[in-house]
Amino acid sequence: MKRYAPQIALIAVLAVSLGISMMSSQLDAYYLDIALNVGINIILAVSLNLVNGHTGQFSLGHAAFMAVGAYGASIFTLEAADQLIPMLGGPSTFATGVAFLIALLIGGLCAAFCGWLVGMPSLRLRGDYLAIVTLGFNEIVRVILQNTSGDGPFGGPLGLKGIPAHTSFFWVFAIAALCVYGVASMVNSTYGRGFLAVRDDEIAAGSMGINTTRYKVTAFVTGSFFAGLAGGLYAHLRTTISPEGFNFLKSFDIVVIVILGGMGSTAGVVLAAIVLTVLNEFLRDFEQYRMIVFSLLLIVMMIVRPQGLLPSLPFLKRKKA
Amino acid sequence: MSTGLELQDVTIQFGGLKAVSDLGFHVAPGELVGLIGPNGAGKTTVFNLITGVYTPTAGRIHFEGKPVPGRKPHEITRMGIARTFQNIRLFSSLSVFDNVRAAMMMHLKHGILHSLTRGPAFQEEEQSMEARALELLDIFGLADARDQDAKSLNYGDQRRLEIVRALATQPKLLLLDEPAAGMNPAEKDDLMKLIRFIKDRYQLAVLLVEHDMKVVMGICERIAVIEYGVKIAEGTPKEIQCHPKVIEAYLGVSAE
Amino acid sequence: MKIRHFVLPALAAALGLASCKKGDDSTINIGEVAALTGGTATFGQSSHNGTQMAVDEINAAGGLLGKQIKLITEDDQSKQGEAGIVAKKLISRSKVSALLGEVASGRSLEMAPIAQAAGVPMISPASTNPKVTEAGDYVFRICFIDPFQGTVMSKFALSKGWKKVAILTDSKQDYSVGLTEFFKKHFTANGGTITGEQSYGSGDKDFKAQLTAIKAGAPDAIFASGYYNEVALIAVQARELGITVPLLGGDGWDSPSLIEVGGKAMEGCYFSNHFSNEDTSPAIQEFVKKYEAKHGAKPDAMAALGYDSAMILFDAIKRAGTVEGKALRDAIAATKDFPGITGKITLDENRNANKPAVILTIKDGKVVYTETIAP
Amino acid sequence: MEQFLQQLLNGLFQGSIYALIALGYTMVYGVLRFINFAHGDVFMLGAFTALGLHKAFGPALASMPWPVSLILILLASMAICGALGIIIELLAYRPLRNRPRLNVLITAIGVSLFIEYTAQLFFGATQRPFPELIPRTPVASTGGLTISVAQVIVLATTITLLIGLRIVVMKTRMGLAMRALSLNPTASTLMGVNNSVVISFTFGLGSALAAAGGILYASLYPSIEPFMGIQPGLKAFVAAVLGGIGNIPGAALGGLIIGITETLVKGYGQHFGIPSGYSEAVAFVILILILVFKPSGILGKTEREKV
Repeated sequence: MKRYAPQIALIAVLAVSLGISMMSSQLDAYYLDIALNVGINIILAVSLNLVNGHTGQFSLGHAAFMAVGAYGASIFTLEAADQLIPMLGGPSTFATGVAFLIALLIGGLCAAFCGWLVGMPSLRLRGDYLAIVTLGFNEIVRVILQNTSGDGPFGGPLGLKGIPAHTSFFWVFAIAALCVYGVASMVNSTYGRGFLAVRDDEIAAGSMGINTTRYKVTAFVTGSFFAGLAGGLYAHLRTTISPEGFNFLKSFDIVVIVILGGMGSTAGVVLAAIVLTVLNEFLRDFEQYRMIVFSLLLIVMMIVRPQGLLPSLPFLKRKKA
Repeated sequence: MSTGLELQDVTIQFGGLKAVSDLGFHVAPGELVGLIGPNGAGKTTVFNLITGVYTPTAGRIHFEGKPVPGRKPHEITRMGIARTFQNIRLFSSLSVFDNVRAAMMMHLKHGILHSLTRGPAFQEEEQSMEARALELLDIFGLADARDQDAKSLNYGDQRRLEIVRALATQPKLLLLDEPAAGMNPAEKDDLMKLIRFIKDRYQLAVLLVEHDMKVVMGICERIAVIEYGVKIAEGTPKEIQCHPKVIEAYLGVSAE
Repeated sequence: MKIRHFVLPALAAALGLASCKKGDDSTINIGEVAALTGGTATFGQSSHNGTQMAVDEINAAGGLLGKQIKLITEDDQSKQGEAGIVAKKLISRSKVSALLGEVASGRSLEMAPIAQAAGVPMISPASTNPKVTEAGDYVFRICFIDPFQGTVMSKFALSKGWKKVAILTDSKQDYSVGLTEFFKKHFTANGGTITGEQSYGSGDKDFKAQLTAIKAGAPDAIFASGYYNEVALIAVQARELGITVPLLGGDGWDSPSLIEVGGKAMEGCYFSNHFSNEDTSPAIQEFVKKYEAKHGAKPDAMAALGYDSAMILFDAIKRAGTVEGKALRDAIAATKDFPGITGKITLDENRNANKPAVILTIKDGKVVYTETIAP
Repeated sequence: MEQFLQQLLNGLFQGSIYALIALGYTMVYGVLRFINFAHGDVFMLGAFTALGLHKAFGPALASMPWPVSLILILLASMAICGALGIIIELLAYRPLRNRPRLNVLITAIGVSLFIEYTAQLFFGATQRPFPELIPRTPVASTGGLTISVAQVIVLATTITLLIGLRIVVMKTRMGLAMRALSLNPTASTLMGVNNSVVISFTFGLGSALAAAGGILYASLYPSIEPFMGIQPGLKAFVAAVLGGIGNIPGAALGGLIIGITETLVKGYGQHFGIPSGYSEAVAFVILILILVFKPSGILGKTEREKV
């Protein structure tokens, strides 16, 4: 049984999420909102960690892929879901669920495609150049979205509004669980050692028969796909999205979670996503100090503990993942 | 001579400087050949040319009759050429065991999707990979260190792990770049035995770059000598030791 | 791969099950969402000052329905996505009876569906985008809307005999894009010509390229529909390029920094606004005096609108005799001829305010009232 | 035609500002091989320092002719920001010598965010007017073309600093040490170069250049705020990469190309279906193209990793 523990855990989380989701109307809307934010940030951070942490490529443009996913999913929901739902047997929980899943997947696939498009040429660049290129891509996406027509499908600078609030506890945590499961399974397998090998020494990895380009692109595309899903969830949670919400400062927020959690540590990054999201919410009144403290933490940590703050907690000490 | 490794008139130029010029030699299957020369003679550059890190400016490199230049390093490894690095390039944050596992990756039948579904076939393959990795580590006496970080090993063990990692790719030709550097005399003796042992056991051809003449003369069947990127001599250890050009250029200068 | 990966999210979720605390019955809780920090903090702070002043006045006069008003303000940091979260927080944690805010349309649009779904009336003091109140019948605003403001400036330009106008839009701001759209519609339909249309993004500093292109069209005026930050720099650079025609704009110009940065370049330019602190009517002068005593500066339009939004809400609570959502909503919707600082306010069937705009100009380094244009 | 000439002039002046910022960027990269993300933020601090000095010594400065007060403020701010740069290097980057590049990059991002948000805490998020250190009056207005005094000063300063920097790097002992360090840090130590001193000097000089850029920028566009350094900083970085990072004339060339391209997109883009709002993205599109087709930049040399 032990060898199937990951799958069992995955199914358990899916079941629990579904359970909590069904009673979510009794939950406090604000706390539920925070929980959903936590879940979305877990997806963003764990997927970025695959690129920045496990594979050692430094992307500063994760919010761009989130934006592509958010717009892709929202446009599908707003433009096509009404035609689709009758085909699925009329408005029912099942039909809207399926339509939402399709919307999310479309968002994720659009983001993955963009990831491939950006990744193919730029992943042969060294880490610091890649950082700037992805940051630039982030800006390009924002500028393009902002310059669309306000009456068109992208909604111009005001963005999209009136997106149905389909995002529920189940969807967020089912996808978060799949993301954590997927990334962890991938990285921990023999095949997945390749990601870590590429990070540690690209030249040596190539000489060991590892197709470094393919690994980097795989990480980038997978990371973008999950960022796209997170974007779709975000859009259907907030019900309004706008280009400015996906600027590179948003990308920095995700990078901060990954670095403080420990690049390459899935457990650390999940924990950091939870702690930082909840902290942000309860320390609202200290917003002005938040980024000062985080940036100082980044600097001090790179000197003292580049492997991240959280992996040092005893209960997280485990074999390298 | 369509088998083994074959270099013909290989030249590479960096800017105006010819690091290697008109170099030609071959390594037959199962043969143990040494490549020696003074510091900066271009030995590591030759390795980099063979493994696709550099592309030659001119000349031909063939392995088993197929051209090598133009292929990416990982494709060349797939052809059956593996190497170690002079300035050790282990995957430093991975464990000893995972360093070996990473090198076995190209022989996996299962890919990314299987690692997600984690079905029985995947589990089986993971286990057989583990077994093979352990076997290799055992041969080199590294099995006990399997869970240590690679960077925590001592120098000699790091060199040995480099060899294990290269072997894990199941090569037909193994390129060793100064494997004895930093080892004490006893370790060097062990290393010589090991190289002979793996050569026989895995039916390897070996191309060895090494500064330690005792090691080179002790195990190589044939030796090529280069200086300033040009081959100045080739022959059996005996012939090389007496070769006047070699004595002048190399042994004479750095007689220890 | 360990189970604990999944336990943690579940724990976080369990937070959601924490018991809800009951609202304090001795006060009426009113929620306010404002940008107190971040890029648009000047607007948020002004409107908050106005709102707070209204609350203090009502409480000093004995409160409403025998209770004191408690204003709970949440800062959305001028950031997208935050307004929605804090609106949820105010509704579900602080149990507010009504929401005031936001100034920016984009952020009001985040709050609106949440207020609507919870059945909590919401009044935006200054969101001028038409779409804001389309979110539902619980969403109101007490300011005029972009179509009106764009039209006002077009009417004004035509009345001045300016038949050829160039347009410079901030393509990053829906507000600016909206004003441009309605200005253009009215202006061209009434015999005006647009000599050139250029855009930029907020945060840009160099507008010489756009202005050079505009200059070639030799317009009578330039409609710069963006915010004061960029408009001030646009004016400076236009004068450097030898463009002397006036700039026209909307209420986004309303900030002392327009003249601080723009200086002489702003002289003779015009913008529409919700109110003028120069207005001689006694009600306005009293408000200006009180505000100045408290904050040491003359109130701007955002402060006046913040004040009015709270006062209209209080008036509705008084008339409804309750803070129950539906009744309160109906009372707000019935607001008619309310004597606000920013004019007589009547809410129409689309829950928008019907009220005049004032045209202000810059003269000798001061903002001066010129005229009022009725709807 | 006249309009086109004016646009070229606009682009030239815009580009010279980018070039000015790119000089410091490229010098630090050339010597230390890392992207000093915080360069744009020192640029911002330069502007705020000048504002502070102007406020503190307003009456005294007002009594001098403007070129004197400009030079005084410029030099004082450059000295202050140069010192700041040395301190930043000492505290944040020095402990990271010989660590992976990624760690240094992350630290640079951290330093950048730290400066931005600390400045926001002290100065507030809203724009502040910048004093008219250089008269904004047109200097020439012939044939419909206009050039302002400020623009001339910016161009002159950029050229002066470009030549000055070139002299420092090519003709002085410190420059020789900088070049030695950039080629091989270990070897340079062996040759008697004190690497720490050279690195401090490089950072100080780079920060002083950034400060000068900030002040001139603020003189052209007289409203400043804590995040004003991000966009020009990024564009200057792109300019440095375009010209060949580490190459001083390349940075100047890159700056001009970007400035002119941006201006032309703003001025004429809409005739080709590109709204001027897209000009923000121009620099990044150029960056992606250059990195895909010629990563070494126009004047740069290709580098090989040692295996």
